[in-house]
Amino acid sequence: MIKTILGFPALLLFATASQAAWEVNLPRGVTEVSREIYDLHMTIFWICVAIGVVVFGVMLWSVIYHRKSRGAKAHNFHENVLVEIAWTVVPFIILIAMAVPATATLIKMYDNTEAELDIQITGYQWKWRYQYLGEEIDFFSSLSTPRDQINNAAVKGEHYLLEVDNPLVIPAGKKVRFLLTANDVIHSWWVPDLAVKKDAIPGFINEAWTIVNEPGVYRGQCAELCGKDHGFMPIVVEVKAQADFDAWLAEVKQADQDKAAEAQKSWTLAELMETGEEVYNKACLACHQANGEGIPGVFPGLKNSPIALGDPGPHIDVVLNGKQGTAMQAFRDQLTAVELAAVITYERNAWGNKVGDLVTPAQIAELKE
Amino acid sequence: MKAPKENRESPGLWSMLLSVLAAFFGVQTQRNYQRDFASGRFWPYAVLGIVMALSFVGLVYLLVALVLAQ
Amino acid sequence: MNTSVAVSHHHGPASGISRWLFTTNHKDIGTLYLWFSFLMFLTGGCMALLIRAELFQPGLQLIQPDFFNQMTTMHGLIMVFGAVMPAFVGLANWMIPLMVGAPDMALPRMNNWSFWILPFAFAMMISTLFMDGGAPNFGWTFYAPLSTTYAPPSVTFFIFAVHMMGISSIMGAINIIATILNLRAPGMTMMKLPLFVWTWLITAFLLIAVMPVLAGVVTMMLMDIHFGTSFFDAAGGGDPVLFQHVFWFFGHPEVYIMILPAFGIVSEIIPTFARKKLFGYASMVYATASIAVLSFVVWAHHMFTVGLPLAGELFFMFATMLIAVPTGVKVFNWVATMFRGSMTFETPMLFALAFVVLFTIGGFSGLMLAIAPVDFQYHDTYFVVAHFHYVLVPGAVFAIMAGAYYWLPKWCGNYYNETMGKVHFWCNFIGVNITFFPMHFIGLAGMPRRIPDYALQFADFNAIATVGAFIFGFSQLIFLYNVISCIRNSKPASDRVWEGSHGLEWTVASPAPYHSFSEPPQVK
Amino acid sequence: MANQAKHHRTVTGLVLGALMMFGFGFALVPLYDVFCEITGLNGKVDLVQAEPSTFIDHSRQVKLQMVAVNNETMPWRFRPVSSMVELAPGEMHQTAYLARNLTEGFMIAQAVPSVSPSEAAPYLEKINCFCFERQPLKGQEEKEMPLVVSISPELPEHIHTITLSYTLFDITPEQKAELAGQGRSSL
Repeated sequence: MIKTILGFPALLLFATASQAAWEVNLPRGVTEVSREIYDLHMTIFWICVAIGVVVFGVMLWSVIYHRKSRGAKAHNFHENVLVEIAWTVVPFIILIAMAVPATATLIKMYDNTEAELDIQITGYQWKWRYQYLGEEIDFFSSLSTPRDQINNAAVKGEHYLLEVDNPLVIPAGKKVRFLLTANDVIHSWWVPDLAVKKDAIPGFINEAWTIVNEPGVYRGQCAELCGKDHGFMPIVVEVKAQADFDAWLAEVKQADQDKAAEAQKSWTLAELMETGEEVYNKACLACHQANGEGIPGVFPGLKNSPIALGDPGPHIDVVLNGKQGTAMQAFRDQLTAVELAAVITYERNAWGNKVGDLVTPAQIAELKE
Repeated sequence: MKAPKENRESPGLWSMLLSVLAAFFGVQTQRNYQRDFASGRFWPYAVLGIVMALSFVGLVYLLVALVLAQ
Repeated sequence: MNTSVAVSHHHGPASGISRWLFTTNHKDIGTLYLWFSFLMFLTGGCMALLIRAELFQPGLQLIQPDFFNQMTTMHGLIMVFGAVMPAFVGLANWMIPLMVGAPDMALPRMNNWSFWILPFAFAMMISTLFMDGGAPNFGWTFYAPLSTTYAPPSVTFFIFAVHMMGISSIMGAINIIATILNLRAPGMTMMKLPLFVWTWLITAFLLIAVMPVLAGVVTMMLMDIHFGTSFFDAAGGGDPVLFQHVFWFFGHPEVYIMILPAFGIVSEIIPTFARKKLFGYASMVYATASIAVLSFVVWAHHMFTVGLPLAGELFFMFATMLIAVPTGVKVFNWVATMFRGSMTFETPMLFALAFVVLFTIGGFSGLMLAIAPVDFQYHDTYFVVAHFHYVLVPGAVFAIMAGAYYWLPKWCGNYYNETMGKVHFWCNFIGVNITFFPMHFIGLAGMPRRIPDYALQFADFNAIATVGAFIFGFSQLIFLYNVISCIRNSKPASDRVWEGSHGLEWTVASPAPYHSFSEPPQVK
Repeated sequence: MANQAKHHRTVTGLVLGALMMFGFGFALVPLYDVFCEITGLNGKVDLVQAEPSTFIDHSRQVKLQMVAVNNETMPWRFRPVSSMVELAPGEMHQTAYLARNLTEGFMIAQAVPSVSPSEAAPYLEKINCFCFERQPLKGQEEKEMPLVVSISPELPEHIHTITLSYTLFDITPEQKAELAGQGRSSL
């Protein structure tokens, strides 16, 4: 009995000291707010440890010395108002002392002074969408950990489940304001190193802000249960110095123009089929399966499906606008015109659906415009 | 099956208020406890408890407004 | 539990199944509640083992994410509404009439009905696992719109199951209040009520105040899903955050409903084995009453990151910190009761001491969570999971086990095997800490709640937690074996059972006769 | 005997208490709406027409950002005409949102406004807003939906930027009924 009671506080102390691979504590983070939160956390933690040591110490003492087996006689005191008042007032004062810095930090977290950059973050079922207000930049950021690693068919990478295809890029040293909302259910946008966590609620807009001085890559996850792949919609924030950020902005805008130009280029069936297969494996395989047969009763198959073999109009409409009342999402905003044209062409000519016609990116671009 | 001391007039409003406050604080003497329960009437304490809870809410809200004012 | 019964002059228990189906005897109904709660504890426990087995290693090994969500949801619901609450009602049914000198509960037939609703409610709830679209997968807190627009079709069965559990709890609470207020033996004034009876009286008032609000929120969900209203659907002018406010208005008093009876049990056990009266009895009663009232004004500390205005965050932070005081000081009362006592350490005392130590650790992490700015880092991570498991598993469940070991000799007339009881305790104590203490670390390090797979930096502590979960899970079989062997054939118990026992329940014979206190006892 | 009468009184009191709390659960809904109006909790903006204010405070400029969000069921193109404007509190601002029904079928939409920071919600007055009534659009049809807003001069000093967001929801009747019927599930 004694060893366990004695061992316990020691484990508590040891736990916070070791910073080895066994991540045991909050990150100090890279923003002023996250460091203040870290300090508050350590302060209240040490207060609790101190009270714990006192209370458990007295209890341990009593357990050892006031035993019947040691002949201890039970004393007959069962009320002492002064002692009770003392041990009520002391925690009271400690809490008030703790409330003052906590209030200051909370007020600082709610300060909505001018921000240089506003980014609208929309939570989707199981990916994030970032739109830079004032700039024509709008992209989706979804998990890029390959399926094989998740199903233990391949070795797990260093940033397993915390890596995305298009990270959110923000300038260092500037105040960035996030406008959070959701497309379907409640999500929560959380990056531990920035100490930013805010719920994204469909139909409402929430705001959060951060100023990150040190450039670097900071990873986080969705922190509110949002359905099947709640654990698979990570957040990666890349903080770049102002110059690099401007370069990145220009590069992204240039890439958008190239994509638009590329859509006008004429594509052959073979080229579309090749790109189409890539896009299919990334976006459609999870439900319609690799063999294109879907899961009977749950996800419809595409192999010799009337829509895939019929005239392209309804096929394009389903892929672009999704289907009400089912899990089929609208991919209009999630893929580029080239990717949409390629995947539709692939679906019409794969697994024995030999339709032979091809849908050109230009057709899709005009619809998607 | 009431206690024989039923007819003693119940403790004054002030002492009832004090013991409700003591309850919020979490400390109470056996003597007051006996006196409170001798009166046998339960609902004045319940009403006072709710009134005190609402005033506690008001008090904390005032504190918040004060804090936000500066 | 086929209690061997002393011959009582008029009708003893009926024989066979009809004894248990139509019983209006508070002892039999208490036994039914306790066995049902233990069955639910094992069912919910298996789901927990499935969750922990999946989380043993990074990667998806055993189950798919959607089934994982179903398991976390059902684990929460079954443990809260099926294991912890019925166990407390079972202990109340057994002990309150004995403690206040009443012949039986005030409304025996309603008592039977409030038990027999539960097996059907949980049969319906568990049957959702086999429906197409699967069982509810939106967490035991069932936030909208995940639980309304995006819910599997089985959500309707979930709603009716929650209605039935609510009705059962309300009827149980009405029964307990009527018994305590009206059926006390002469001389057993309110001033002499044992603390277990006091905490249950206050819990019963809490139940009657909040279970209807839970019924209200699930009815609103039902109307949103089937009758086209939009309480929680932004499209029709509703608001998903409204759901969270109404749910947590029920939610926070609910967590006190799950811990106040545990305070009562521990306040009965420690004085017995310390051979010393409870320290500050009056303070304990008043503090419990104030906790109940104040628990209604702090609900939004569960929602610090939802986007409350600054004034709201500050209000709920201050209110939550203030009400932590009356709850915290009760621990000092237990320690003061032990101080300068003359203690022995039988199994109930071991569980009670573990309750005091580990529940206080859960209380400390609760205090840390009350600090709103830091809660932005803690919210919805495994730090919160560690907090509420510390206050629920070594809190409520250890107190229930302590109560079971403490009163088992009185129920079935025999002593349980003491060494086996100690083995069960130590397996539980070690299992609970190995399972839930590492969760503090992975929560602080950034692992969110309710995810079926995690990044590599959380791998090691998750593996340890899973090992602990299996130790804790399988050690319950020791408890089962000990209880059954105690009923069947072990050393007969004396009437007072424990040297330091105090209270009316020890004045009746062991095992307690089928009808006790037919003539009210004289309480000096 | 005496107990039955006492039980009767206790039980009726408690049952009434339980029924009252059930009603209180439902009363929380209007209570919540009133609470949102006062504090602007969650950026909930009142959907009632505000009359234009007379006094214009030229001493400061407030940045009004306009943002558009499509809910999952909404395959429309929905975008503000101008995404950002500098306004003096009290000044009336005329703008619009573009909506185009990209599907083949007839649809009806409902726009739901929300303001951030939520503290500013009570001070954003909508003189005319397309969110006041439902917006029907035939397949491939496009229209400009008018919006006239003004920021009340009592806006607290420390607020410089207000973001007004509209989320577009699909409330086409037969979908609503069919959706409600089988409780849509997304696996």
